[in-house]
Amino acid sequence: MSKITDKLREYRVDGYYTEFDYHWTMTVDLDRCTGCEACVVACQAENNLPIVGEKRMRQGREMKWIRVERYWDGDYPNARLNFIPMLCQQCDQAPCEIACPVFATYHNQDGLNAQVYNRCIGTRTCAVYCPYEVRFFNWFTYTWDEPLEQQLNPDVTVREKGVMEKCTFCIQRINRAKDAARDEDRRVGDGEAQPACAQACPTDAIVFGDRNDPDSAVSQKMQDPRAYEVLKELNTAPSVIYLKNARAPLHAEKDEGHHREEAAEAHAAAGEPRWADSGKAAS
Amino acid sequence: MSISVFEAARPVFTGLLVAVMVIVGAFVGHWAHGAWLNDHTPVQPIEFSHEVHAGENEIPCQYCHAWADRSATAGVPSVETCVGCHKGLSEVRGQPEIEKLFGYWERGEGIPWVKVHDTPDFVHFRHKPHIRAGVECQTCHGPVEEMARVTRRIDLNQDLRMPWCIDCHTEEQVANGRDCLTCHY
Amino acid sequence: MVSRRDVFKFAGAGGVGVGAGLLLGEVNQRPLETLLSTHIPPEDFSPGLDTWYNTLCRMCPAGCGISVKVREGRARKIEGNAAHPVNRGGTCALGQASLNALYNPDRLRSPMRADGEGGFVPAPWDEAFEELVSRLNALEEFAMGRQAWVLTGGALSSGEEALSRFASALNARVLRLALDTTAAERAAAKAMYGFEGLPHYDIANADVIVSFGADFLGSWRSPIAYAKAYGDFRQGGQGGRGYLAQVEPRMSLTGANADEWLAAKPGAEGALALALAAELLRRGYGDAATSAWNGLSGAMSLEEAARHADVPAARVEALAGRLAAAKAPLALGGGAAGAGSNGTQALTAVAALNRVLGAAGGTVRPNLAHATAYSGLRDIEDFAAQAASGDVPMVILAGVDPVHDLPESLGIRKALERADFVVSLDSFLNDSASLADWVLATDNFLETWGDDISSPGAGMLTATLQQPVQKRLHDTLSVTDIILKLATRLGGAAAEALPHEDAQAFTRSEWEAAWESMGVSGDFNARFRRAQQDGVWAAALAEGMADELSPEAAAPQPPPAAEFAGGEAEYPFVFHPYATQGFREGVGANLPWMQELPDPLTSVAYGSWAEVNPATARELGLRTGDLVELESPAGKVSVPVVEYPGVRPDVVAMPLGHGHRANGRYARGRGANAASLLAAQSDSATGTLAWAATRVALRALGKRGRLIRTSGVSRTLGRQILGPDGEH
Amino acid sequence: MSSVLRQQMFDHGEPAYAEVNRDVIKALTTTTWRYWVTLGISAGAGLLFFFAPWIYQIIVGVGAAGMNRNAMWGTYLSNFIFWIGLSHSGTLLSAVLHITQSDWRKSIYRSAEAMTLFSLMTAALFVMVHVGRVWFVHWTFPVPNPMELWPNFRSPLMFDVMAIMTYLTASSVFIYMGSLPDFAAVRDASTGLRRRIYAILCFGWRGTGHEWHTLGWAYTFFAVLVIPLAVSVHSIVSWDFALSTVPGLHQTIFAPYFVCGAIYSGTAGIVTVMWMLRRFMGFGRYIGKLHIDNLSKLLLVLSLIWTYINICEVFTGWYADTSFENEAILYRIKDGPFAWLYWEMIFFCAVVPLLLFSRRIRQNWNVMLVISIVINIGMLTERFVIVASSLPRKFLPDVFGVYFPSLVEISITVGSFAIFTTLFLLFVKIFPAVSIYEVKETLNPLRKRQAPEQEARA
Repeated sequence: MSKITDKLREYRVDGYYTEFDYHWTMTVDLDRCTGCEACVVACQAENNLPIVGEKRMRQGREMKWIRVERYWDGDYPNARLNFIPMLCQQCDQAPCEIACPVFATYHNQDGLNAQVYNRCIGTRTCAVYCPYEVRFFNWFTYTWDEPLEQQLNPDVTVREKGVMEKCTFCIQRINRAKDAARDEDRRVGDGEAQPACAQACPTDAIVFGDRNDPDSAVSQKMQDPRAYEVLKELNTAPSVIYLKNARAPLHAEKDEGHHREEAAEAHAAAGEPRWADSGKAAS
Repeated sequence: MSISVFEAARPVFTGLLVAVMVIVGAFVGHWAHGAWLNDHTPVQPIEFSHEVHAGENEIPCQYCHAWADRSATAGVPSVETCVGCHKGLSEVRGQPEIEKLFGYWERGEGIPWVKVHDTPDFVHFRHKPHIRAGVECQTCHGPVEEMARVTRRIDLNQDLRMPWCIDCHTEEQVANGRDCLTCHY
Repeated sequence: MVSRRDVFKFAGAGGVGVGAGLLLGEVNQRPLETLLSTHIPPEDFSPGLDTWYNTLCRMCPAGCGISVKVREGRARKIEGNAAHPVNRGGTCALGQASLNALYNPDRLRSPMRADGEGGFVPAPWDEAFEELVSRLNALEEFAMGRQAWVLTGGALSSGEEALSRFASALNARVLRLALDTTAAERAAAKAMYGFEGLPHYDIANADVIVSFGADFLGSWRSPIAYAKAYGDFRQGGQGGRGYLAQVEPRMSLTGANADEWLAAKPGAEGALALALAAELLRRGYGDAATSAWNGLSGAMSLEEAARHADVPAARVEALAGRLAAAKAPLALGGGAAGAGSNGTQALTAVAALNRVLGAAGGTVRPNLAHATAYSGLRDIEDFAAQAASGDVPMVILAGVDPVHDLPESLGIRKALERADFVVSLDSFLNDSASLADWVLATDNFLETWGDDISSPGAGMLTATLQQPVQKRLHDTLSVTDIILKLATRLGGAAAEALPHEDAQAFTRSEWEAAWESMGVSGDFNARFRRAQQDGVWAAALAEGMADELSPEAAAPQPPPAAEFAGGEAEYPFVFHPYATQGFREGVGANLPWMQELPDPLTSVAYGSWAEVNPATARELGLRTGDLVELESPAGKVSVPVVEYPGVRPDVVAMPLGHGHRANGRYARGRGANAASLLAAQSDSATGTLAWAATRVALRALGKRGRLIRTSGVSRTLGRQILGPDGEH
Repeated sequence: MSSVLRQQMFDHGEPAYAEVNRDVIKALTTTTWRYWVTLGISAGAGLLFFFAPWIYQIIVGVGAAGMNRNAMWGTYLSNFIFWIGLSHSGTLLSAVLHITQSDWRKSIYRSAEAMTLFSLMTAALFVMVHVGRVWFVHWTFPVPNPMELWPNFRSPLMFDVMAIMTYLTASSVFIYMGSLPDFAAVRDASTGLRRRIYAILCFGWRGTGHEWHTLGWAYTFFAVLVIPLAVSVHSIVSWDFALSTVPGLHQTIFAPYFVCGAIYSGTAGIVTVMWMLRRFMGFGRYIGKLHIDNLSKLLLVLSLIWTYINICEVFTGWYADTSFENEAILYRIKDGPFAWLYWEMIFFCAVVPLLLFSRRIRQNWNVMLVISIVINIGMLTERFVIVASSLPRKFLPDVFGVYFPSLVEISITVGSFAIFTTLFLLFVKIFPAVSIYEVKETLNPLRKRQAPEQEARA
């Protein structure tokens, strides 16, 4: 017995879940974000996301590691649309990590929520547990119409059917930056590792860097009073920090009944399948 | 009316033994396949001898596999690299294998070498950090300079499988060397 | 104990096991892969390492600089060129997706000849050139005054220059086609700033912006340059957070990001702008020039204009107050506001507002690049009429798809059908190319040479060099290559005008000439190589290089009431077509990434839709996804509706760029073409197409349409998603 | 045991000892063509409806099912829970009744335990059907390996694997151990190959006092062991849901809710199976009024508990008054496309069982068959409703969706019943479906010696 406990102790690393080498963090300034979705396509290009096709889109099987969510506020003529890019929040207390029976998803020493495709057996529990719904399942082995496959990024695995995938904060770019830094025997500098979405963002709404470095751009951005975490009440300790849109409240004709009306609208939409014929289309 | 339990259970024991034999046999078969039947020594389009080039002539590995210390892949030399030397080596001209090389050269084609050491697509092995950390090429590829035709020696590197990587990373205490994301992404 | 039979059993079992093991090993064996060596590696070839080339994005006319990641000889990823002054490292979704065009499975792989039965067969280039040369020679000898026509998209580039020279050598007429408001904007700039071209707007340094229909974050002019500036305008710019008010009948991407959206009636934007200008003048604004306008006597009062535009007067009043208090105000005009029958007058009113605000010379600055002059409606009608009378011997389509992109009512389809000989220079068998006799497969822009002068630019003179980043994927040539080869084979005037060998040589000679004319000194080769490395050559505007804004302008005339094609009784809704960033007029339709990208505002993917106000939908008994028929005096289409809270109840909006009849598997048959509804209405001042001046009727078809939306419920339902205090 | 109770236990009067042997063994030895046809149909249906679509799904990917980006779990998981639930009555009930020395269990417990076993196996099949890469499913077992890769012991799914394996092992041992004397009885009553087979199956049981003593001791030991195990298994299954943050699933009441529901559906399943045994296997004599009455009372109690927990569930959600919970409840019971299923489930599982207050209904086998099937339909939909109405609507309204099962899923669901039936049909031909020796324990000792015909002869 003592042998076993000794062995277990050997595996335990103090501070594994609290102190990270690098603590990769992203800030998304919603005041700058215009909802243009350049990040979405940049991600698709960088990470070999499949083209799922019209039929599977209708079945609700789109794959976008980062997406832009849209929320309406108010009604015509005082309507307003809000955008919020949603991607894997790389939570430090990730609900998905406890779920995976085979450790295909776990937390690593860079504060990243890792997803190991070749370990995944596809129970999809992590996706069910994820409150941000940013985990995507390979329902099929997706193929590219020849010669579209020639654009695939050789640094990223093409996933097969039956495995879960999600945003990696462009780990291939982080690894590359770390490689370069190691050659020069130094730490990765601010801005050297940039995920595809942050690189593409035309308004510089997305900023990426190491939170452990107090001088990094993200550390500075996180000090902003507008900073918040989405669904903070779930206590997931996300590594994606949003900066609230600073727009003034909508013109004030907002009455008491407004909220009820909104809810009614949501319920009306509820009865409606999101995908016209998802039931039959699947087979 | 009494029946010996051993007598009665005889078929059970026989059955169990048969099952054990099947399982043991399967392991033996799988091992044997890996050891002898798996093509560790594929026939290459040109009978290129590392023994001659790297062994006798002592050409450094990275003379031809020039990208090993810079890139994820070591790369195979271009036809031009081969021809560059062989143009001046009149003593071996006319040998059939050398003529094959010049055949490729004249047709302007690349040589379709068969991969000997290969990792699956979900493994992102990078040569650069290993070369820079001082790992000898032979550690993974075996004594290539002694091979007339390159072979993958399973006894040496366990068929380039993950336990072998892990062992080395553990021993050498590679920073985050056992993190899955080091190789799998 | 162990019998002989048992021994056999065990041996047999062992054998079976070994067999199974061998089989398992065989199944598990990785297939042998080959590693093809290069023959002679290019200098910059290094396996496993990225090579980056700076070049130019040609997906839209904005002219952003891009860096293309090339691995093992293939372009893999497109990123913004951080050194480029226009986009400063940013890219849009469409630019990223241009790889889909390069590797598109439906791209033409060789020249195609019409087989006379509606199909096309591949043919060698020599045959194509022979046919074209004989046709062109015949044209010279037997045309009897009939002219060939060249249809092009138009851009400030050397490729366009080659095309123009070629056309003039052939004495052909050139049509530059686009659904655009450039003409109106140029006219307005001429009238108010005394300046030829499109001014540069300094959004980053403005503090209050009022935009009349200009979707500068979506599709207007140079969205990435403006988005970069917008980021600074919002946060981290001068003097805190800027205020943006958007005046348009349908909330565009810019409207969605605005602090305030004023749902003005279509066609009333100009009157509103002018009323604001008058109000500000009344409040004592304006300089010497505008004080001569006598307070804009013809303008409506603010209240009247608000009523006319159907927006709350109090909010317009407040907006005037904001503008009056602003340090660096800016008014923008464009989009549908400039595409009505009174478009030019409306944009002139907006420019007048800038004058009154003192923005001219401040946030509105001159710009060296002269924008393309697009052809007016009269020219297009001319073309159609000549074709109808059988007087068009030859049409060259240089990378444009007017049959899809422009209104059906202009008669371009008929004209192409009637023309004697049509050749299309394109990468895809698009709607226009499928009417051609020959389709010459062209390079993707990542495979060839070229350049672009950014217009409206980034406040400085910016020329972007385009270079091939990889070998040609198929047996193709660039448009410029084709023109040059034709010129050489034709001889005569054409060969004289275009003696260059290929696109690279032509681009070099153009740059050499341009630098010489500008007096840029130094070694040309070194400088050109430098431009090739940087992807861009940019220079601050030197004194005297650009026309200054004129200090004076005549008082603007109040815009006339907007006229629409179709009676209000018969066609109760104003039709509002708009270009999205992803599709523009149709360029994004054959890119799978664009088809799969949900529309930023409605989250619709794969197909098009019509936007109606929820109240209107309720009135008509429509729900999102119901199929409706839209009918205008020019045509009809059926599309599913989307209830969109950001559109006026009397307006139906629809995105352009969908509904291709050809153009590859991703585009064909998806959605409906909004352009086919547009009537041939023209801008009263410039004579260009007024593409936002059509009325439509809307009829429910009682069926559900094929509508794919990626969003479920677009309300936060009180959840704290957008920030700690709920929605605000 | 009182004679009144004994009267109720046996429908046509008490059998003699020899009769018990004869009746039970006859069910094993005489096989009609009807049996073979039924077996053929059910096995064929299992292949056609379960394995064929499953193989198709393995080839194309789990996309063959109707699940999508939001609803990552669907009928496979709800069916898994249903079958696990169905397994909960047999062994548990048998063990509880054994410990409390309720004699009426003795004629029904073996079939009930068999039901446990087979529904567990069916449930395990659903795990395999559910996962994306079934060929790697062995990674969930803690097998030592040179890569030092272990399963994640924090994962509720890992708990599941452990719990199910333990429960399966314990249940198999329990049923097998209890069958040893009966296997010996069959051995003794048969000849030839059958005799050899049962000689093996009974481990050479000779019926010595020592053997009986050991069996009794071991049986009780296992009975005590199995009870907490059974309770823990469905608690653990409920944690698959409850440990998530999904509104509508993240409930502390889920463990008792699932255990109660499991026993409920299991008991209903026992009633169905008992009816079948009476009707088709001729065990009517051994499974009588007392059994159906007791089982019905149990059902009634469980239905009331189940109803109470359902009310609690909705109440706590409503009391929390967060947008998440409110929307989840409203979607489940009012707005969602499966709201009608919710009310169907309430009607079937909470309203219909109220009929059981009537003794006449309780003791009417045919009516009870209908009610038990109705309850199980209700419980099947309960699991479906929980999964299908919670997952598509979690936290971010923008990604709200809808889930509908595909043809493949429906077919596999249907096929699973065929597989269960097939297994059970095989069981009744291998195991004595009614415990011979334990039924004898309940008989009047005075009738011990003779079978009726012997009596008549005497």
